[in-house]
Amino acid sequence: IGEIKRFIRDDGIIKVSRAYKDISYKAFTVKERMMAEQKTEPTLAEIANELNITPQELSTAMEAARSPESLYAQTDD
Amino acid sequence: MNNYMKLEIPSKTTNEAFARAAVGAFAAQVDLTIEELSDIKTAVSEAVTNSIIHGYKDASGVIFINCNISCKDDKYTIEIVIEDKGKGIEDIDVAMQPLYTTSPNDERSGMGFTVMQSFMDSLDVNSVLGEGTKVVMTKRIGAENTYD
Amino acid sequence: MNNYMKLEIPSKTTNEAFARAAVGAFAAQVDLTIEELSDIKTAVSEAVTNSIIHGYKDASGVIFINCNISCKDDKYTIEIVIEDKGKGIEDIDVAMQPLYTTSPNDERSGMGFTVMQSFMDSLDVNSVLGEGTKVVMTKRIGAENTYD
Ligand SMILES: Nc1ncnc2c1ncn2[C@@H]1O[C@H](COP(=O)(O)OP(=O)(O)O)[C@@H](O)[C@H]1O
Ligand SMILES: Nc1ncnc2c1ncn2[C@@H]1O[C@H](COP(=O)(O)OP(=O)(O)O)[C@@H](O)[C@H]1O
Ligand SMILES: [Mg+2]
Ligand SMILES: [Mg+2]
Repeated sequence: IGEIKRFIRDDGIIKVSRAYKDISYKAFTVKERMMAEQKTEPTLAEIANELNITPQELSTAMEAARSPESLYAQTDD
Repeated sequence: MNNYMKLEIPSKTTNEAFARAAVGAFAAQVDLTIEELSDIKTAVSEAVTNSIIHGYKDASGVIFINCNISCKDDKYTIEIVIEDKGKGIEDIDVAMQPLYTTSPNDERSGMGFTVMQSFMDSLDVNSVLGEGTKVVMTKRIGAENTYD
Repeated sequence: MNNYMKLEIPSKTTNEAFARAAVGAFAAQVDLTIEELSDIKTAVSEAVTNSIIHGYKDASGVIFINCNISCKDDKYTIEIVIEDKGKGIEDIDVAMQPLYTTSPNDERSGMGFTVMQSFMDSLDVNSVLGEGTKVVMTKRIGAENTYD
């Protein structure tokens, strides 16, 4: 496991900030599609289900994508 | 389903985003819409920012966030309590007026309490000068039924 | 940047997903990789699940989660403490052995501690029978430098 991890980290490092932005974008697309189909606003859980993640994760991802400056700022102290 | 969480964080500006995320992740167990979720997060932002900026000014202090989810007749209510042990508010009625701010130079809009009030279903503020401020907000989830 | 959070939640299975998300959101203030984040969340899941399933069995109890981020020489360390006041572990060395489980019928794999150990940089377990269990895990962020 250690070897593989080292390899992945040295090579294609994907930062969380990037992944969260992707999830948020996909969530937006799914939401628009569902609204067109159902004529009502889909719930967080419905969108999360479509993206195969938990509603808790989706909420967190959307949060991070909203304010990268503050969530990832390393300015304090 | 009844559930709760109690959270304690230091009054750092980075923790405004974390508080939003934590309360949002907690609220996410209820089947709410993105809009309801975003209302809750916005209200949390305003309350936590107030504790950081006004309650503790530039000093470091602790912020307590308690959340409760309760269910009655198939409707959920989320209660969020945000508390600081900071300098407190002299006159709550005045402080809650739209556009009222004691930090006009800080680019504060004076609309924090108004935002909390309009994005949540109830807002209750308790404060004692020199002891701290406690904001209690609730939101009912499943909006169509709340207008019956 | 040094920061902390203290979280208290009841031992409900829905709170496993919340604990993962909350610790994840806290850890995400450091600009870590997906893999580092997923390692942390997996370790948190295992520890919280243990408190729910083994610590409190079917009874309801409280789980305490403390996180700390500290910075030294531009490297971040995240420390996560997960504690319950449940039934405790009789022999920690035995319990931590790969494949060891006291709930073989529950589809438990006995790999929880092994997973925590391999996904985190350190794991420390303290437990007193009848009093509870405390798991302390740390992970250094910015992996290339931790192998120097
Ligand atoms: N937690 C708090 N501690 C001390 N004073 C507060 C707190 N929250 C609000 N106040 C006072 O109430 C006023 C109005 O708050 P708010 O409506 O959020 O507007 P703003 O934050 O833009 O000033 C603040 O300017 C401040 O004087
Ligand atoms: N928080 C806890 N409270 C009581 N017992 C525990 C706790 N965590 C682990 N244990 C004991 O240690 C054993 C091994 O744990 P683990 O490696 O996670 O495997 P599993 O959970 O699949 O049984 C468990 O079967 C249980 O007996
Ligand atoms: Mg304000
Ligand atoms: Mg386990």
